[in-house]
Amino acid sequence: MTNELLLWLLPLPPLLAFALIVLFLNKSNKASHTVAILSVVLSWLGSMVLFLRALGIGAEALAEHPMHDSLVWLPGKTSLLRIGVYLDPLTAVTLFFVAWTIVMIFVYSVGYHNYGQPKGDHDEKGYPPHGATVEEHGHKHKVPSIEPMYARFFAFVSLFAFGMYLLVVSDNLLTLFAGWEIMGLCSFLLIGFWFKKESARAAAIKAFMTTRVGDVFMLLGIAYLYVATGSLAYTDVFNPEVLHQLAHSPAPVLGMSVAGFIGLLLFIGTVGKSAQWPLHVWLPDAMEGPTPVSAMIHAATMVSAGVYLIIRVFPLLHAAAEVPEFLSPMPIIAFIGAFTALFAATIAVAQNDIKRVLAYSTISQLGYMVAAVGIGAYVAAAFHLVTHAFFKALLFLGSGSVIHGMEHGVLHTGERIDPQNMYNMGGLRRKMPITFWTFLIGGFALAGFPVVTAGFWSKDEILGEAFAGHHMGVFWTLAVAALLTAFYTMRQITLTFLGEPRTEAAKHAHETPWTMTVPLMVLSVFAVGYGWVGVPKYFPVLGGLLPHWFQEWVGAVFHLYVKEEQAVSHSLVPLLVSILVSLGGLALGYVVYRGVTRADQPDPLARPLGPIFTLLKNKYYFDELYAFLFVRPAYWLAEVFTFRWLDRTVIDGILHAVARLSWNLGQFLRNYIDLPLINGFGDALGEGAKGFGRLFRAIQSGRVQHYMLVALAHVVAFLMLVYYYATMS
Amino acid sequence: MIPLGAYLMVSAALFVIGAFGALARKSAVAILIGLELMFNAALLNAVAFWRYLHPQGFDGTVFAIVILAVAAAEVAVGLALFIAVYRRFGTAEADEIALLRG
Amino acid sequence: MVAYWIFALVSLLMVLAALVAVTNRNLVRATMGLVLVLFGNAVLFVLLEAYFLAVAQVIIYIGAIAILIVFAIMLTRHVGDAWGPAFHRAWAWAVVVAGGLAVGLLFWIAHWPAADGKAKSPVDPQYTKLLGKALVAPDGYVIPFEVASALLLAALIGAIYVAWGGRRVKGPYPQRSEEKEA
Amino acid sequence: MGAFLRDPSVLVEALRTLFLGWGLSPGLTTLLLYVLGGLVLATGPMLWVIFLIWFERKAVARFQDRLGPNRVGKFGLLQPFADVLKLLTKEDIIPAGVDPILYWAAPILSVAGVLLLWPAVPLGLGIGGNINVGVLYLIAAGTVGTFAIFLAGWSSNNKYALLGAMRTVAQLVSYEVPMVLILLIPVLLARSMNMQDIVRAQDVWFIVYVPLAALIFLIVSIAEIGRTPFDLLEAESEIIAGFHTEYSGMKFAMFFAGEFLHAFTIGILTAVFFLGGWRGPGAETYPVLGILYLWLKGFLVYFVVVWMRATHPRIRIDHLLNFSWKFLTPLALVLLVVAALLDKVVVDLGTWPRALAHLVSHGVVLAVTLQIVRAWARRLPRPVVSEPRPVARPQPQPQPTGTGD
Repeated sequence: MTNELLLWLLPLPPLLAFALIVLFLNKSNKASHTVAILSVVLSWLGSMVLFLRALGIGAEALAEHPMHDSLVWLPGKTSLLRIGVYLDPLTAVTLFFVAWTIVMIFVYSVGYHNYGQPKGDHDEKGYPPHGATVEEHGHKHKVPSIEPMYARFFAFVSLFAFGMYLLVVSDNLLTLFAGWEIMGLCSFLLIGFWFKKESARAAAIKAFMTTRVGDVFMLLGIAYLYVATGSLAYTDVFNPEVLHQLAHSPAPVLGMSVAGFIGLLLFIGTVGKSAQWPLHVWLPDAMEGPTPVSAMIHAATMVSAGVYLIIRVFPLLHAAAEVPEFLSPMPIIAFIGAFTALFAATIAVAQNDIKRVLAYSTISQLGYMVAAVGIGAYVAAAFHLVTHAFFKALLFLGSGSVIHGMEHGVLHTGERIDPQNMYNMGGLRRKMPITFWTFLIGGFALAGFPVVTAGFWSKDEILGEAFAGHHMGVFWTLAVAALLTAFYTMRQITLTFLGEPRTEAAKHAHETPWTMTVPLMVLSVFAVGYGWVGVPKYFPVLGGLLPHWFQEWVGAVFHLYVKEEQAVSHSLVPLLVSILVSLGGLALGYVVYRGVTRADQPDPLARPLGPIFTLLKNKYYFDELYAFLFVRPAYWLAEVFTFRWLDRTVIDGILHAVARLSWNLGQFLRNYIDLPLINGFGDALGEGAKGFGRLFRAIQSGRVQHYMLVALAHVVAFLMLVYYYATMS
Repeated sequence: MIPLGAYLMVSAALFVIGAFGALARKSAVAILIGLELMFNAALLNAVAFWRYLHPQGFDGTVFAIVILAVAAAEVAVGLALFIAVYRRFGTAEADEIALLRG
Repeated sequence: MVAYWIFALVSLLMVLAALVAVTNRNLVRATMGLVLVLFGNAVLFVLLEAYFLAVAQVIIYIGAIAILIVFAIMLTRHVGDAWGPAFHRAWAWAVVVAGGLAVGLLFWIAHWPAADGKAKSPVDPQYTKLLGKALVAPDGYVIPFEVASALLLAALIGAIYVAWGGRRVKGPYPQRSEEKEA
Repeated sequence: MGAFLRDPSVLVEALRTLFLGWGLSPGLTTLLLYVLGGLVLATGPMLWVIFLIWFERKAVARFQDRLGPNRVGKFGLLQPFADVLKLLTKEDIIPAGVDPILYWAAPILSVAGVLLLWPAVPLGLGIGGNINVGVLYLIAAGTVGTFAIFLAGWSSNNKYALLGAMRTVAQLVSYEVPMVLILLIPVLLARSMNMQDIVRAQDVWFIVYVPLAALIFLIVSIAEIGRTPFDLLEAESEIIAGFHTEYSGMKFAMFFAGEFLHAFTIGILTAVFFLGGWRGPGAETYPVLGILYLWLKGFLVYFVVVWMRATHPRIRIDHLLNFSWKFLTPLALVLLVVAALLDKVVVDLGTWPRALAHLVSHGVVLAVTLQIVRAWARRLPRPVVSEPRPVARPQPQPQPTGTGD
């Protein structure tokens, strides 16, 4: 098969699987997951073939002549709106991680939804499975039960995979947007998968509405781009001449160039999809969906799509930034990214829900990437995108495995505890060794554990670029965020896996079935190994030994637009800083949280002033020092400043003030204007309103022809107007 | 050769008559007939424009084919609705069916 | 010359038939008026050298759509009977709007410079063949074509679904909920 | 004369020069020639109908072991003329409450619908129809007949007529689907919609390529003209005479003639599509000979139609519709797809291998179809002629306990 044909076919199997499951196979769980997994394996196979072929072509050649094919979508007079497929090095690496994570998540979902378990005792559609009673060896006990909407899950998730593939292989922004919206729909459906839970419904709506805000701006950007250039295909739009022209014509607002303004609009789309401040609010709530969904949304696909988009339109942003007369969008992007990175990291420190910590961490890591794009380090951003996809998918799936194990324990013991709260866990490393080791690898990658993990290399590269480009504000913000990242990661690992079980449930937790552990193992290979393809040149010793593949590969894409910067003498400061913050954070996290032994114990950081005394008896003065020096401020920043003050007091305060104001206004109106009026002229007013109602009621006659008449009359009037102006002017 | 304007006039006449039918008739089927007349006017326009302005291209013809398909679909669905409405209300006079009346 | 006469005759017939189609109280006769218009349209297509479309017009419109309309009239008792006025009470408004439309359109056509234009070039004798190829060529019109077929399929299924179910409710109207309560 | 036999168009040219000699303008001459050609084409078949009527009556009579018309003229050959005379002199009854325009239009349309088919028919090499989209034209012209019948039924203001019309329309619309599908097979084999091209492509008759398609075409055509066994539109036991219940005199005769002509036209069309049309020895050199061949072949098929009429009972309405939708349409679709796929592969093999490949494919399709039909038929509930009715069964008598004798 030719490359182009393969590219065309790539998104189709999941779509087909979706259709098949929805239309025919939804009665059979086995057929549903078989078809779904088969479809994504097919897509995976195609992706791998394409990836290998792309490798064979080589970065330079592929960037010069990307695999590209297109069809007429709508024949128009001047420009042909075409749909097509496109594969350049950036697409290739994106396809690589998308294909792998999607397959892993699909396989994992089989285990997560308890395939092979009996039907639940009182499970119903729209609620998570509650467990089933089975009789074994003469006595009854509870085991997990199969998800009642098993087939539906696979249908949705297949559609989701289709959306992602469509987005990645499309050669223009319109189909990209189509894929983007399909994913938006699927994330809505999947977050609200257990639709009878109030919270899930709310979360689904919240996610949908919040991302919508970004999408509208993005659509505006796309429309503006189409108006400005007459095309949406990458090959047309990212033509140096077109870019030059766009960058030199002023946009009507904000003192920006057209390129910058379009870039900013598209970036707002990214802000929504990739959950950047201030549109980050939906992502933590999206944890209401099943865990594979969280992995899907927060790691492999949807949030990555935002960053993918912004890397994809990087030439536009770059061109805009090059022209000094106009305001550049880049600092805005850098600021939002860096701020989000720090802001989300501080929140993550104070969370107890295992998935919620990861959610905030995702926001923070996406902030890293966005900040990297904002300082012009798109290669570093892409690199972190890929490594993050792997280790965050791993972490989410790992957390799902933990929750699953805990649920098993909860069902067994009948305790009424939250299986997602880390304080209820502890000591799981012995119960769930595979989950533990893989989670450890993922966590270390997230924390940027030096040299061996992928996260280190990508994060280090971002820090290095920031330092080299003299973006010191970004650099230090990201460094602090990295420290916090390492800290909360270790906190999570410590609370979950280390120490002793703090509840009965944790004691009875189980390792999960192979369908869940195998994906974890596969992903952990990538979480470690993927970093080794992108070791920077200047890195001592290893830089010379290991390939510098990723930088060359992705770097080749935008070669045309971005002049290669002269080799800056890379200092070792960022390297040292990144090693320091990562190791420091990890150590800190471990040291602070290893003492948690009871489930109802308050967080060591949250200890109010009183119990400090009791703590003093403890021999960990070291803890206190750290707590005082770093942790408490960090916690304060997280809890008091960011959460209570910024979030609760300021943002909520404004909202409440508005609410109170309007309520008061309403009271005022009611008491001093409305009631007297009603007393005085109530009847007259009522009659008047009724009269008006009667009058206007005639408009809504419910008759088709009436509406048609009015519509046609307007059309006629409008046409006459148009004609009048067209001929007069 | 007949000027293009003559075709446009015929088409305009059909369109207006069809519009009047769609707006003024009582029976749902008659409204459909009016709509069909309007479709035909559009069709005639498309073909005439094709012939006079761009006879080498395919846009006009393809447009006409699409109009044909849409008209067929419209009639199929319209008549199905008509039959369903008739079954439900026992009448097919469009102005008597006003469930959405405000 | 002959073409002029044919055109004049046919278009006159079409306008008259269209008037019959929209004014005749008897639905079957109105449909016959419609059929005449459709047939006239096919003749005009022949004059325009769009032979394929002329034949397609006859097959689809007369062979399918008109028959379908007639069938629907037959399937619903009394609908085909001619009783009561053909127009609803507000028909005068329709006249006003349609008249406005007519004035606007005629004005527009009369003032349009290309309206008395002659055809730029003759039609390729192989046009139908080329059209057939263009309709299924990946770089031609295959997507509109397929979309149209998908639309037809959807309409077919939808029509069957809509016409299939639903039982007749006793009495002329279903009761509105508020009326029931009152 | 010899020139005419070789190239019949000399006749047209001669006429043209004649008219031009009279001082007519060229445009008018062309129009006149068209009108003249149309007249010939319309009159010829109509006259032929008279013979057909005689033939059919005679043939059916022989099938039924009767003599048939034998009084008027030699072998009763003049019987149709007598009939026409009788019909012409009958009183022209117009029932009350008919829709006058449509009532009159219907019989005219009925005949016109059949005659409209003729311009597309290639009568010989270079004679007759040479329409670019001929097959589509045929289908389009076929709709006129449907309308005629419907109008007749509706305008008669008679329940039975309306019922007959409804049945007819349902039947015709249903059978049009497999007909169109089947017609596409010769089109596909000839790579053209022009019927002249289709005939020219039949170095080997298409019936050899696709016998099943020919059979289906014949069946569907018989249904299209509403002949036995598909003559439900005039099932006298149920709906008197169907759509033409209220027609009498000459108007009835027009329906009658239209039906006979249609039957013969079907024969001609079958010949064109599947039996090589005008092809035959010497038909290329002397195109006029082609007309004869075509006539013979058409007449042969017509005889088969008459034969079927004489030997088959009428089928039930639900069977009729089911037969079309559930059997013929799927089968036609399958045949079309098979033919399309196969022809793509074997088109370059030469005439006979290609024909054989198609023939084999039809054998396979036939075998599979029969197997499916058999399997389906086995699952049908056996028709119960009469249920055992509950009768007052004698109560079980107490056993005699041996107290007797």
